[in-house]
Amino acid sequence: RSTQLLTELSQPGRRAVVMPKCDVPETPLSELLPADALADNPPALPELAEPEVVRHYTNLSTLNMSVDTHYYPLGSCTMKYNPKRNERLASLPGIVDLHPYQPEDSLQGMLQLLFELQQFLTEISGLPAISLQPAAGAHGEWTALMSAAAYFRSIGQENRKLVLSPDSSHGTNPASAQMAGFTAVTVKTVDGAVCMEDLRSKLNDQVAVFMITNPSTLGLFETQMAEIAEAVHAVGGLIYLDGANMNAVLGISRPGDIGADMMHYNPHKTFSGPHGGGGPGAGPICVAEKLAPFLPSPIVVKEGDKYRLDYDRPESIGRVRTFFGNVGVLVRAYCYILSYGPDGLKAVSENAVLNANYLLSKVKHFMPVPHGQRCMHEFVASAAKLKQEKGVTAMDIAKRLLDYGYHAPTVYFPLTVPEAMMIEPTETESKEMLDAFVETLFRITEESADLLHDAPHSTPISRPNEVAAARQPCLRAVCN
Amino acid sequence: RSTQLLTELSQPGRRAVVMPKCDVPETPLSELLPADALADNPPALPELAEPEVVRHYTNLSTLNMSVDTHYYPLGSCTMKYNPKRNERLASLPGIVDLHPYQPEDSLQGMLQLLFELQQFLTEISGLPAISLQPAAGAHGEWTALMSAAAYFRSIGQENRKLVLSPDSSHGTNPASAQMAGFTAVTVKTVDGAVCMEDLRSKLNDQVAVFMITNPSTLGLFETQMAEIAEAVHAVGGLIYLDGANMNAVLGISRPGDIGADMMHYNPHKTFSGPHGGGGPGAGPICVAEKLAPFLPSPIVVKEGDKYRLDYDRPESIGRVRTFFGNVGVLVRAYCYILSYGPDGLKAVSENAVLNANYLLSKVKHFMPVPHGQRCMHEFVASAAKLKQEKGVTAMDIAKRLLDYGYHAPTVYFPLTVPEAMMIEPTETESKEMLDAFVETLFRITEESADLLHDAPHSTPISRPNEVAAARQPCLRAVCN
Amino acid sequence: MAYLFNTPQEQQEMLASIGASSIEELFEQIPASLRLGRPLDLPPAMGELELTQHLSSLAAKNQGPSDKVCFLGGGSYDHFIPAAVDAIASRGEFYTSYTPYQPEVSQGNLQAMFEYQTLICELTGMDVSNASLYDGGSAIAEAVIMSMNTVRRHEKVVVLGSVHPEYRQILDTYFGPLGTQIFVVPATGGTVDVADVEAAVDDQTACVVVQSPNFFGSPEQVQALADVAHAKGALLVQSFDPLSLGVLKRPGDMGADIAVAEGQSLGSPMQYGGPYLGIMACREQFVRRMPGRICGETTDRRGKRCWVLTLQTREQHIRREKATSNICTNQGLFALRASIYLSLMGPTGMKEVGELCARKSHYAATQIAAQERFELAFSSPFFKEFVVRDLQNDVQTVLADASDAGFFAGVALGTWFPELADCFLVTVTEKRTRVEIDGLVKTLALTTNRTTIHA
Amino acid sequence: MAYLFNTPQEQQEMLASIGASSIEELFEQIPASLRLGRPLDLPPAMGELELTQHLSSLAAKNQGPSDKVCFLGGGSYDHFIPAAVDAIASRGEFYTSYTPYQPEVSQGNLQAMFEYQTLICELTGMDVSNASLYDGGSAIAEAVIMSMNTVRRHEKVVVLGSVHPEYRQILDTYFGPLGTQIFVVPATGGTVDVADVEAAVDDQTACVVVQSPNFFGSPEQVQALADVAHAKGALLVQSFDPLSLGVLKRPGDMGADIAVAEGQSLGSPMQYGGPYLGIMACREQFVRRMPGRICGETTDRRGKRCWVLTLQTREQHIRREKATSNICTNQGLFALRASIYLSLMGPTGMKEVGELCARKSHYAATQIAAQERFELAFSSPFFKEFVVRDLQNDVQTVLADASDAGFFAGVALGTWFPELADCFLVTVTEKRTRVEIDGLVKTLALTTNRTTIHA
Repeated sequence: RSTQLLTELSQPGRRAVVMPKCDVPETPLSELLPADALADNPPALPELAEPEVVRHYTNLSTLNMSVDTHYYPLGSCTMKYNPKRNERLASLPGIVDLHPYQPEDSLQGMLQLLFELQQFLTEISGLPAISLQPAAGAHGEWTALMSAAAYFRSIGQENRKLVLSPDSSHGTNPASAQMAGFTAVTVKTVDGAVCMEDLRSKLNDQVAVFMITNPSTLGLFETQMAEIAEAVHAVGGLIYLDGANMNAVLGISRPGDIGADMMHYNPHKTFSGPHGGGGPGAGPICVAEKLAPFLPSPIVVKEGDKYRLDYDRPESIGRVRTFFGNVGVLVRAYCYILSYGPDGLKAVSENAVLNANYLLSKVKHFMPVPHGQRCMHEFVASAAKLKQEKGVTAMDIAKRLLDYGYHAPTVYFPLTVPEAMMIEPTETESKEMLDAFVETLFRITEESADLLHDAPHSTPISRPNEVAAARQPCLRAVCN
Repeated sequence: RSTQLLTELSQPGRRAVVMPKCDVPETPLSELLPADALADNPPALPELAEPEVVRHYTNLSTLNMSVDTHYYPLGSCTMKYNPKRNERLASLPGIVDLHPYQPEDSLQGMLQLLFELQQFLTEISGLPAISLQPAAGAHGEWTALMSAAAYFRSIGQENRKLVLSPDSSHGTNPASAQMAGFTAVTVKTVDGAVCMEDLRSKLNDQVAVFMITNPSTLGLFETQMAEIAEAVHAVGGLIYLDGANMNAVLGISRPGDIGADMMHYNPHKTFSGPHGGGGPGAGPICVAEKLAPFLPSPIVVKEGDKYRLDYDRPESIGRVRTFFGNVGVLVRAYCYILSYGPDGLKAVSENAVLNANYLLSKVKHFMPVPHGQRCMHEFVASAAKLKQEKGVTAMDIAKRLLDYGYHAPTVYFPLTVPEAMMIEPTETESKEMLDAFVETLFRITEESADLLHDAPHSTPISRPNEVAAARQPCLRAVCN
Repeated sequence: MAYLFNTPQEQQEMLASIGASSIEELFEQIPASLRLGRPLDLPPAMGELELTQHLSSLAAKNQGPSDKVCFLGGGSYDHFIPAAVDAIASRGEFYTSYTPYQPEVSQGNLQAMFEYQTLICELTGMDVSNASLYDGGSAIAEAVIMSMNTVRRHEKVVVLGSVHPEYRQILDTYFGPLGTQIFVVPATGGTVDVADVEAAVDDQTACVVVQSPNFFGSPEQVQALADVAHAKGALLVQSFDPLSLGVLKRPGDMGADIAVAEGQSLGSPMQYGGPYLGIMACREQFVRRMPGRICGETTDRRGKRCWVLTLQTREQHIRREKATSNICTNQGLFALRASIYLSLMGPTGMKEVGELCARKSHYAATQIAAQERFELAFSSPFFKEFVVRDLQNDVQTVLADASDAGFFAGVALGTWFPELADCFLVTVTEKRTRVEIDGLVKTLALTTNRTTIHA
Repeated sequence: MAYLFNTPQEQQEMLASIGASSIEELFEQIPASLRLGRPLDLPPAMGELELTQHLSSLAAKNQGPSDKVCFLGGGSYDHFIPAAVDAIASRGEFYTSYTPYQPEVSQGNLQAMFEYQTLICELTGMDVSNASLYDGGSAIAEAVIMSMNTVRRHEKVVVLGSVHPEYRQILDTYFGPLGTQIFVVPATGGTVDVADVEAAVDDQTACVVVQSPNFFGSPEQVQALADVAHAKGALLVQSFDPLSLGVLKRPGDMGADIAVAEGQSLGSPMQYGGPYLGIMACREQFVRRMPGRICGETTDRRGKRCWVLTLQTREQHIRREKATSNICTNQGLFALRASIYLSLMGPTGMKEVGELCARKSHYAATQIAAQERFELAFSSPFFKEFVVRDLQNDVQTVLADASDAGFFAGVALGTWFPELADCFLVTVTEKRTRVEIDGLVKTLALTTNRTTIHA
C-alpha cells in the first residue's frame, strides 16, 4: 500500500485535522465576502485519516537513499553529514517562530546572528561586501550578475553584454547570464584548465564577467587563476567565482585573494545545510568593495550595541526575494561555522581533499581518471574504456552501485569527459567506508555486461522509461 | 555495514561529543577525589564519529516493523496509532525540562495536568482513588496488591494470603501476587469464562484478591462478572481488574461499576502512549474508597487555586518508585483523553470492537475462532485444524505474515487455546487495511506447508536459533 | 573536530596510498601566492553544548509569537502546523537526500513531488504544477518570464498596485534593467478598478499580474481581469493565498493562466522569512515553458508504475543559456511539508480554516473600528487581513505601545505606501482566539485613551 | 474524531459482514446492568490546535531549567543531551514498535538492546547487563530480590544511610510487609563507616546496598564494603552515577556483585521524574536470577548473526508466579537513548564530562563555603554534588530567595534527614557555566547580607 497515491487512499468522509469551534460570531461567509469570490465547495483534496498520512509518508521516506542512511559520493553536490544539532538549533522557537515584519527591537538575536554570519562569510571569501538574500546558488549568480550590470551602468559601460564561462561550467552559469540580460559565451578548456588562448581571443571591452568554478568541476584547482584574473581585469571585466566547490579550500585559499570580484556560496553544500530532496538552499554572495553599493537591500548593520536592517542604499539593484532570505539555511551555516572555527574549517577541506585523493589513488588503477594524479575534493573518472571494451557505460555502473547500497556518483558531467563519473567522497566519511566503496566499484567493473545493463536489481524499481514520461507527460494523479 | 556492531565500527581516536573547555580552575582530579576512587582510564567504550552513529542507528531502525510503518494486529498489545501531537506536546520545554525537586510553585501547570489526569482516570474507571506512581502495568498490579495487603492488615485480616486468577490471565498476575507476598492460585476457565464452580471451591477467608482481566484475553466480556464479584466479596475478598483490555469498554462499562475494587491502566495501550520497542509504559491504579489510604504517596491535591503534592498519608504503603512516576507517559495519556473527549473515547471502543468483529466475521470462515461468534476488541483464532491437516502451526502463519508486510498476531497465548492466534486490529486501522490483511491471511492458509515452515523469506533474518541463544548465552559484544 | 573521521593514524595510511608525504602536499596545485597564509579570523570552535548555549542566548534576545500575540501578516503567516508535518519532514530520508536524479533510490521523494503537484492542481484548479520554486515573490517574477516567453512579448507587464509591494520590488529588480515596462495600476479603495487595468493593457503586454486576495486582504475581480488580459492576448498571472481556497474560488476557476503563491502557510514555519515555498501551476498548454523541476509518472523496465523527473530539457543543466530559467534547486522539503499539510487538512479542514480566518478577522475588524481612534481604511470585503487607519496618524506609537503590551498589532504601511502612512495591516489567523483579539482591542483602546489624555 | 477511520458508510458495510444491525448490538455481551448509562464526565474533545494551546498554557505555568538556573540533583540531573539522541530516538521505527518478540522484524531493536548491554557492561565493568528496568529506585529493589534469591536469604538487608532516601523508602515498601529487616547503617560525616557496616552484616544478610557516589555526592569505600559483604556470604549491590564513570572506578572494579543505577543522566530528559531508565548489571554467575528482558546473540537458519530475546524462562510470561520478577516492560526507548548517548560520548567524552562536573562542583563549593552564612556540611570528597549548611538555619528562605533571583539553588534535606534540616544539596553539572555559578554565589551572598541586615 505504501506506493498507492493519496488520491487512491482517500475515502469520502475521512479526516485528520479538525479546527476549533468558532469562538466569534458565526456569521455566514456570504455576508462577509462577495458571492462571486466564494467557492461552492472546497477543493476535492483527498480525505484521509492522520494514521494513514503518517504511515504513507513514513514508508515513502524509506524508498529514498539519503546521507543519514547511505554513502552518497555524488560529485559536485557535497553530500556531507547534516549535523543534528543544527536542525535542533534552527528549530528553537526563538529562531524559527519569528515573523519577518516584527519590529527590530524584537529581533536583536536574529539580526546579531545574521550580522555575524555576514562577517564570517566575507572573511572566508576574502571579499568585503555581502548579501544574504539570494535563495539559492543560481539565484546568487544571477543577483551578482545583476549587481555587476548595475555597476557597469554606473560607470557608463552599458555596452558590456558578454558573460564568459568555461565549457565545463555548471549550466546555471550561462542560464543566469542569459536571465540577467547578458549573452553567454563559452570558453574552451584543455585538460580541465581554461584554454588561455581561447579566453584571450574572447576578451574585449564588451566583456562584463568571466564566470569560473574554482576548484573546477573536474576537481582541479585552476592554476592559471592569477593570469586569468589579470587578463579579465585588464579588459575591464569582472571575475565571478562559482563557489560550489568551496568545500576544498576553506581557510586555504580565498576567492577574493585570487582575483574574484564576486562569488556565491552554496551553504547547503559547503556548510552542511541539508539538501532536503532538492532544496531549499541559499545563495549568499560576496563581492568586492566597488560592487557593494549595488547589492540587494536590506543588509544587516550594527550601530553601537544595536543591529538593524539597512534599506537606505540608493544604488542597490533592489530586492530579489521576499523578506530577508532563506534564514533557516543561513542559521544552519552559522552553526556549522561556529562548530568548526578557523582550524576546524581548514581541517574540513584538508580531509575532504585527503579523502578524494585517497579514493583517486585506488580508483585510478581500474578506472582511468583522465585529468591528473591528484585532485582537490572530487575527481572525475571515465568509464570510456569499459564502454569500448565491453559496452558498459557510466550509467550502468552508477545503477549497479545502487544494488550494493551506494548512491551513484554524478554521471555524464562535466560534459568534457566521456562517460564521466564524478566522485566526491566528502570529509564526513570514514576510510573504512571509502575502502568498501572502492572494493565494490572494482567488483562491478569485473561483472558481466548483461548484469550491469539490467541493473539495478534490488531496488524498488529499475530503469524507469524516461522517454515515455517526457513524451506523454502525466504530471498529476486524478483527484477523487 | 548497518548490522556491524558499534564495537566493530570503533577506531581509536575517533570521537563525536567534545565538551567545553573548563571555565573554572583546572585542578587535577587527584586533588579533588581520593586515589582509590579514581579510575586509571575511562571505560573502553567504542570510539565513533557522529555521522556514523547517526547512520548506524538510522539504518538499524529500518530493520524494525512499527506502527508508523506497518499494520500490527498484535493481540493484547493494542498497537494503535501513537499521535504525533502527543510527542510534540510532551516535549514542550515547559513540560519535559522539569526537575522532580523543583518547588511546587514552579510546577503549577504540571501539577494541574496530573491532578486533572487523576480525575479523568477515576471517572473512566468508576473507582474514586488513584495513584499515578507505578511505572508499568505489572508494577501497578503489584502496587495494588501491596495496598490490598495493607488494607487487610489494617482490618486484622493478615491471614488472607491467596490471590486467585484464571488460567487465561497474563503471567504478570500470578507473578505480582507472588512478589507481593501472596500465594498465587489458578482458577479454571471454560470456553473463556471463569469456571464458577472452580472459583467457588477456592473461595474462603484466606482469599485476599481475585484478579480478572475483563474483557478477557480471549476478547470476551466476562458476563458472570456480577456473580463473580458477589461471590468474592461475600468471602471478604477483593476484585482486581487487569485493565489491559480497557480499549474495548471506554465510556461503555466501568470497572468500578461492575464490582472491581482495584484496577490498573496501561496508558501505552489504552491511551496510545508509544510502546518504544518494549517500554516505557506506566501503570496508574484506581481503587475503591476503602483502599485509598493505602495507595503510594504522593498524590496531587488541589487547594483553592493551588496544586500541591500530598505526602501526609500515614497509612500509605509508601513509595514504589523514585520521584512522581512515568510522567512523560502520563502527559501523552492526558493529551489523548482530551483529544477524544467523552463521545470520542466511546467511539474509540466502538470502532475497536467493530473492527475486531469485522475481522472475526471474515477470519472464522477459514480459521476457527473457538470462543464465540462475537468478540470485543480482539479475538483468538486457532490454527489447530491446519496443524492437524497439513502440519502448519500458528508460528508458521505468523512468520509468513511478516513476508507480506504484516506484523504477526500474538501466538500461543492465551494458553487455553491450542495454536492460538490472538488478533487485535485496533480502531486506528482502515477497513481497506483489514480487508487486505484478511485476504493475505487466507492466502497463507492455502500455501504449501514447506513454504510456511521456512518462512519468513524476505526479512533480514529468518528463524533465529533461540535454543542456542539460551543454552550458551552471548549477551554482549567484546569491546575494543 | 565536529564531524570528521580521519585519525592521524588513518591520515598516514591514506597518504601512503596516495604517495604523498603530507596533506599539505595535496594542496600543491594551488600556487603559493593564491593561498591564505594565516588562519581565518573566525571565533574558535564551539562544542555542541557551547553552541547550544550560544544559540539559546541569541534566541532569548528575540521575541516571537510565543512571546507576543501575532497579528502580523503581509505574506508570512502564523498559521497552525500540525505535529505530523514536523514529524514526517524531520525524517532523515527526506531532508538529507538529494534531488532525485537516481529514480531507483528516490521514489519516496519523487512520489511525494508527484503528490504535491496533484494536490496543488486540485487546490488551485489548474492543470499542471511544477515541483516548487523559491518563494512567492520570485515565483511571480518567474511567472512573468514564462508569460513573456509564451506570448513572445517582452515590452510590458501590467501589475496591480495591490500586489505585495515586495513582489513588485522584485519585478522591478528582475525586469527594470532589461527594459521591460512594469506598469502599475494603482489600488484605490483597497482594490483595483478593472477599467483602469483595461486601459493599461495593450498589445505589447505580456501579462497582467494580480494578487487576490490582495496585499490589503481583499479579493480582486480576477475573472474580469482575466478577460481583460485575454482580450489583448496577454496572460493572467494570479498570486493567491493557499489558505483562502477552502472558501474562495480557485485561480483555475477564474481564468488565471498561471497561478503562483507563497506556500509558507501550508505547514511551514515563519522563520524570519525563509526558506519558504514558491507555488506555481498553470494551464496544460504552457507546461513546456514552466521553470523548475517537474515530476512525471511512467513505468519501469518491469512495467511497474513509478515516477521520474521529466521535461528536463527545459532546465539549465541540459539547456544551459536556453533554459526556461536558471533555477536549479526546488524547495523539495517545503513542498513535502505542504503536501503533508494538505493531506491532513483535506477539503473539510481547508474549509474550516478559511471560515475561521474570515470570521475572526471580521470580528477583530469590527471591534477595532469601534474604537474612536481607528477606522477601517477601506470598505472592500476581505478574507483574513484588513487595513486599519489611525485617525491620530501615529502608527509607530500605536504599534510600539501594543508591542509593549504583548501584541504584534500589525504591519505599518507607510514604508511602501506613503498615502497609507497612517495605516497598518492587521492579520487574524485561525490561531488567534477571541481572548487574544479582545486583548488587542483593549490594548488599542488604552492607546486611544492614553494618547487622548496626552493630547 | 481524532484518529479514527471508519466512516458511517464503512461502518454499515462492516456491520453487514458481521451480521449485526448496529454497533450497539456488538456490545450485547455486556449485561445491561454492567454498562454505563451516561456519557463520561470528561472535558469535550479538543482538536490539535486547541490542545496545543491548552498544553502550552500549562507549560507556561511551569518554570524549568530554561527559566531558572538548575543546581538541583539528587538522582535526576540537568546534563546535556546531544541533538543526535533526540533525532534518532524520535524515529517512528523505534518508538512505535513493540517488544521484539518477532525477531525477524525487530533486529533494529534487538541489536540496539544488545549494544546497550555491551555498553553498560563496559561502562560498569560488570559481566552482563539486562535490557533495562523501570528506574534507579525500583532497580535497587529488584537487585535486593535477586540477591535474596541468589544467596537464599530473605531475612535481612543492610542498607547504607547514604543511599538515596527515596530508594530506601522503596526498599521499605517492597520488603517491610514481607518481614525482611532493612537495616540502615547511618551516614555520619557524609559517608558511612565501613566498620559500622561490618558490625551490621551477619549470616542472615542477603546483601549490602551501597550508593557511590552516595546521595550526598561522596564516594563510599565500595571495595571494602564488598569485602565485608562477601566475608559473610552476602552480595554487594552498588547504585552508581553513570556520568561519574569517566573518572571514578567502576562497580565491577571494586567488587560489586550487582550494579544498578538511575540511567536518566545518559541522554534522557528530566521530565519531572520519568520515564527514566533502571540500569542493572551483574556478575556472570547470577545472570539466570536477573529480572527483566535480556537480548542474546545467535544465528538464524541461514547462519547469519542475529539477536533474540533470550533466557525468557526467567520471565513472568513463561514462568508466571515462579518468575524472577513480575516485570514485563523494559524501558527500551530510554535504553536506546542511553546507548546513543554513550556512543557519542566515547571514553574521552565521558572523561571530559566527569572532569567538568568534578571541577565545576568544587569551584562552586569553594565559593559558596566562602560566604559567611554557609559552610560545607561534610569534609568528605565529592563528585558533582555537595551538602551546604545554612548557619542561620533557614534553608526554605535561602532557596525561595534564590528561586526569586532565578536559581534553583538546591534540594532541601530536612524532609528526609531531620538532622540536616539546615542543609541543602547542591549539584553542578557540565552545563553550568562559571557565570551561572558566580551568579548563584552572588545571590547567596545577597541573601547573607540581607538576612544579616534584617537580623
